[in-house]
Amino acid sequence: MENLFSQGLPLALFGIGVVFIFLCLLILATRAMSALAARFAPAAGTAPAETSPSHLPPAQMAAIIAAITLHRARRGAAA
Amino acid sequence: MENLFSQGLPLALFGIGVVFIFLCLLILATRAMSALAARFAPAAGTAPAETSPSHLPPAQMAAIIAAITLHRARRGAAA
Amino acid sequence: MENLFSQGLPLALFGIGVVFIFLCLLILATRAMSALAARFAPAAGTAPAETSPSHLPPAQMAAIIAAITLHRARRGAAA
Amino acid sequence: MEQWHALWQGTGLVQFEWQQAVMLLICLGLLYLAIHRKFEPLLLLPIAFGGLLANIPGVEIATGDGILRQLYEIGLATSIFPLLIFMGVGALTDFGPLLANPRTMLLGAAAQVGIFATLLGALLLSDLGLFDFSLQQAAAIAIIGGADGPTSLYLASVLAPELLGAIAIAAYSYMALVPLIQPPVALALTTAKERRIRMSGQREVRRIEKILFPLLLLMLTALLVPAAAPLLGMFCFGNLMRESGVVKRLTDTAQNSLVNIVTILLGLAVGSRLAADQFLVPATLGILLLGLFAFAAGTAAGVLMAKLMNRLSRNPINPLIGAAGVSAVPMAARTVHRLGKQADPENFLLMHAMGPNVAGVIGSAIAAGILIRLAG
Amino acid sequence: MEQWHALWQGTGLVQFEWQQAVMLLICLGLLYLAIHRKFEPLLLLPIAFGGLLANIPGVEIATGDGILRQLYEIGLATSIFPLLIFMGVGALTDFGPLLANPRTMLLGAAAQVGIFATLLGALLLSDLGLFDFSLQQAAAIAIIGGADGPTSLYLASVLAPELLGAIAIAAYSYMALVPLIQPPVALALTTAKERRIRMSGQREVRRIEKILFPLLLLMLTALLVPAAAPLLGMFCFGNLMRESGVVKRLTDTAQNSLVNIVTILLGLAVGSRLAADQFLVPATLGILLLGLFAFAAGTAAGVLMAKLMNRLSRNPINPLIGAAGVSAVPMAARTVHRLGKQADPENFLLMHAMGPNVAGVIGSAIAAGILIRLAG
Amino acid sequence: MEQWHALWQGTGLVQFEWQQAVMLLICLGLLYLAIHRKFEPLLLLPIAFGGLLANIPGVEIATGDGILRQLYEIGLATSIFPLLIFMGVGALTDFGPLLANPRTMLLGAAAQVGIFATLLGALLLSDLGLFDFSLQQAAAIAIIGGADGPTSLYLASVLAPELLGAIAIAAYSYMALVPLIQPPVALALTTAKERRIRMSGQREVRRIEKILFPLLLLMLTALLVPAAAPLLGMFCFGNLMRESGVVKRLTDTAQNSLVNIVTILLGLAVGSRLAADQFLVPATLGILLLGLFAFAAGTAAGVLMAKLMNRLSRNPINPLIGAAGVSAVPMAARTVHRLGKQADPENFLLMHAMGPNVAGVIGSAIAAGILIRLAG
Ligand code: NA
Ligand code: NA
Ligand code: NA
Repeated sequence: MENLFSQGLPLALFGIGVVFIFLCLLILATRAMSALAARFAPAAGTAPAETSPSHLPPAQMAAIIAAITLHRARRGAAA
Repeated sequence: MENLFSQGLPLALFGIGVVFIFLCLLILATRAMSALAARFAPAAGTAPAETSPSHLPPAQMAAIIAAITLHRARRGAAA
Repeated sequence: MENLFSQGLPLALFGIGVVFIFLCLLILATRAMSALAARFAPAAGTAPAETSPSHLPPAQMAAIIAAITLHRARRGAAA
Repeated sequence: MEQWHALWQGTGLVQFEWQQAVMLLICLGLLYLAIHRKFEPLLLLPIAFGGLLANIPGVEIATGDGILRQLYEIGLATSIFPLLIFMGVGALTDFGPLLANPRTMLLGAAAQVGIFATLLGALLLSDLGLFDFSLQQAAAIAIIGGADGPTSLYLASVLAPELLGAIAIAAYSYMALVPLIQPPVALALTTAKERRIRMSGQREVRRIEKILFPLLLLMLTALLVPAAAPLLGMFCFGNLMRESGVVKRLTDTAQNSLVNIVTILLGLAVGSRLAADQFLVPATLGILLLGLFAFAAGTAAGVLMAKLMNRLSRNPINPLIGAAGVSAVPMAARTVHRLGKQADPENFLLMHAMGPNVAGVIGSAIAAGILIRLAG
Repeated sequence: MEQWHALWQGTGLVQFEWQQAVMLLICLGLLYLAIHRKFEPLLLLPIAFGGLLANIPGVEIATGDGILRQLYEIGLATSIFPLLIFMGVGALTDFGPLLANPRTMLLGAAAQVGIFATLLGALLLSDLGLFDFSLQQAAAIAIIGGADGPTSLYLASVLAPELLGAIAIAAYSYMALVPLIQPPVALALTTAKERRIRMSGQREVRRIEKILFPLLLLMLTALLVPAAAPLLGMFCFGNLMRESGVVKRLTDTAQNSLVNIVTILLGLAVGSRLAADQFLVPATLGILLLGLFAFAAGTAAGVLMAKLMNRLSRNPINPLIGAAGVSAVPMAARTVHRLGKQADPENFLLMHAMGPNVAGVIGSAIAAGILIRLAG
Repeated sequence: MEQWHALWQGTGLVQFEWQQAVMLLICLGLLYLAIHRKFEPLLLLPIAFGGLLANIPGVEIATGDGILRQLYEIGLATSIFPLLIFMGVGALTDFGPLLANPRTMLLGAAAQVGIFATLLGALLLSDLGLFDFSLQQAAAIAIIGGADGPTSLYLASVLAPELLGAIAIAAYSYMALVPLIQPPVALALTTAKERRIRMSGQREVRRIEKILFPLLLLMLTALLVPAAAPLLGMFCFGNLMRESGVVKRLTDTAQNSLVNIVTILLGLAVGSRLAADQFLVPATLGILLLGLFAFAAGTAAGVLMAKLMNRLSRNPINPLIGAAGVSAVPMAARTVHRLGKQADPENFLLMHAMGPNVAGVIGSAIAAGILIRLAG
């Protein structure tokens, strides 16, 4: 029986069609969103790289190092 | 029918009463505990801030930094 | 009735016997594996200590410190 | 063409009902508050996003075998998630300020008046026919006045799971609004002179006191209000891990990865209760009104108790710190600190407000136990 | 002596069947690829080790009350594990390159041709009598062409759990093989001149765009393909946590401990489906063949779409980046980058390829939703 | 007044029975040992705290729908928690010292004599009518001699869940007491001259050996004692993740957040078995006695085997390291090291003791498999 392929063909065409429609609409929506963002949030600046996957962000790192240095300096003064 | 409020009134008075009784007893118990602690563990000192939520406690941090410094010093000496 | 102990005795002897047989075979298999490894992977070198349980391996640590130092140096130059 | 019709029928475009559209807007509004206004984002962001997912028609997410429904059944219907969060809160709590000044526990007790006043308020609204809250529901709503997220979720999951969504929204929103809700109440009930009262430095607390306190608290709970023992037990467990100092790797996990994982899953599970048919009901309006009343009443009771204590004691306390008794850790303590600084720029109330603040956590957990016992 | 006999009967020596021995060898081979060749080791190592455990005779591990079976029931039969992984992937995804150049989404759409071509291929093989795939099974196999692990596992768990083992092996193996599979296809369909096309720098993207995009994507999904909402919903949730910047501790957990824990458990659960009686079937061979075809077809469609876009637009794009539309993040983008450098050492395509790369993730999730809706 | 009566009836004051009070004291004692004496605090602290919660009357915590009961059902009744912990232990284990000197595995085998001697001891006590242990129970008690927490919990959960609380307390307490239990036994069986035997440095072990060893161990287990495959399989999986070096983020999670989360939940779940009606039974006394005997017997057997090996080999080993064969990683190895230093301040046995130490983990897992097979 050959009806699986013939059953699937419209499904496949339909499927890829919906994928294209979806992503085309997403392109339009994204462009509209970006345009609105540029108009209403002009000073917002670019996204900072603040979601680094590292456990210790550099700022926190620097703070810790500063704290240790201070701690040592105090110890040194006391010694 | 108004019996929900009249049903709830003693419950509410009772409830706030128990909360007060509980916390008053907790005050007394805490004071007794602190007094006993002061008598029987006089030299124990204050609680060190050793449960910091940071991933790397300063001590470990200092150890790591010291290790790296040492490692570099050795490398430098070898180079 | 004393049949629990007499029921268990052969079980115990058997059990410790299997443990010994298993670990003796494991010794032989391990030696064979090590010999094969020495023959077929001579240049592989020793296992690096790369699975340290620390959150920040020294290398990454060093990299972060270097990055901060650089960042500060740049800032200093800009100031 | 058949597929096009089937898919068209499957789209949200066809299936959306206006209630779901309203809920999507509400959830987007909550996301705005969480992200832009930083309203308790750790919980409100997952809850609101869960709410978005729960209102998408044509697919099982918060119903049937959907993931949010499963998370709800796994963690909320069983009360496991709120209790694990409470353990994490315990591991993050420092009882030092409370141990240095135990009498401030009275402020944590007084602020729970908000809970019981709200209970009566809810019952009154039912008697008046404005709403139709049962005693269980009224109790679950009242606990919003405890200003403590996990306690509210726990009690709601036990007494009134059908109201869980609205109660969670009210509890976390009003906690975020503490800097707006508390000042007018606290200012109205205090004079400028009272607000300028300075409090002396706190004594240092021994490690052994910090270790024994959670055990003492658990034992007292076991003796007097065992119904509060699941909540306070998990809380004390987290705190003992922290203060014992011998299980640092467990403490670190309880404070970080464990509590974060559970927060994500809990938030989504709570969000599943924001489906339109459950949330867009008159009761939600009542819950929001009563929750606001509860926060205000608790704040007032805390401040008035502080003033009463000043009448009876020679060692004066700044009545503002009574407002911190509602919990809302650490937002209420910070609000108190800010009000104190407005009255006198050199007045530092933060540490003094932390005592009643954590006492409020204990007080509302005890209140939850009582409500379970008597209304459950 | 009785014990010796009982234990002897209990040993693997007696109970092993040749199929199990073959599976052990296959799993050891997969471990070799994962460890020595670094074939997607994060998934293939746990899957292959789970496969070893699943083929040990004489003990319940992947069956009955065994731990792998329980993990399967907890996390795969419920679809919870793939969805949580997808949340983590969302938290690790940067939509910046896509937002800078939205039209590259078309490449992410085109590459999904591989999915639907494979669907037809699987049905054709069934019609020819070579294999016996149902429509559901063909759909689950076809999604391998999406080149996205969690999406494949999710669809397989919904439509054809009996094929889950083979589909997972094919999906992750071919993702690892992307540097071998894609170049011949991409080179055959492009001229050297095309491959030398340079693309200009990307504009910087605002934070607000990155925050709004996951919400936009979710809303469009809810309107048009709600069946894809569980997948894309969790993905957008992870991404919104990341981009909102207000829940860093949750983002960190979603990117690290949560996704790692689920990866370990998911890998073992998938491994439970490598038991000989499920894996050593003719269907597996068909799945491996069709999976390879799917990757090649998707690559070809992406490249051809890029060439078509160049015909219709004045602003040319390097057709190689069409190959990145299959997903396989970030392997496909890196492969594209490498091919670009071979044609012109100063051509940097990596960032430009990341746009279609993440668009491919969206495209295959949408395709999965359609397949669930129409074949489910 | 009615409420006062209801609450009064609900208080622990009324409901406490003396057995529960005794259990609370025992659990407080265990907390003292865990916190002040640092007796295996990672497990004993959660277990003892769980025990406190389990003995609070008037509320469901370890019974009904209580959280400890649910954790027990989720993780212990299913054996999932001990197996996940064992995976984490595998990820933390370095087989290097064992691979450098494989013959020390014999010491890890010999020390398991303690397990089987204890099995006979338990059966003898039953025959004498002093206790009433079934064969299953005797086997679960005997494994305490394996000095390995997860193995003991796993076997108890499979063979005798009703004894799980007492077995866990005995296993972890005696592991903590290894520095007190082992020295008298080891000193009695060795001469000062033997204890001064120095052992030469170990050869360096190749990475490939460390990668292949867990696979070898698993294959041998599958062939000979498949009943041990769940335990050793998870252990080898953790170790392979570690040694492969290609899944560092998974290894890190398995060593840290995953094992810590499971430890917390497992500890509470075990604590649920310390309810007075289960723990205050004669069997507990027998378990504590037999557990002590098991540790002593295992230590003796390990030391004697080392002496026997010295008779048969030219390359002498310090017989103290035989004591490390009981496992109790790394406590036993450290104890051996300390005894060696007492005999000769320049004798460094730590690394040499790690070989039998980890071999003891393998040995007791094999013994557990045999006991499941023959007594299960
Ligand atoms: Na409160
Ligand atoms: Na894709
Ligand atoms: Na052992």
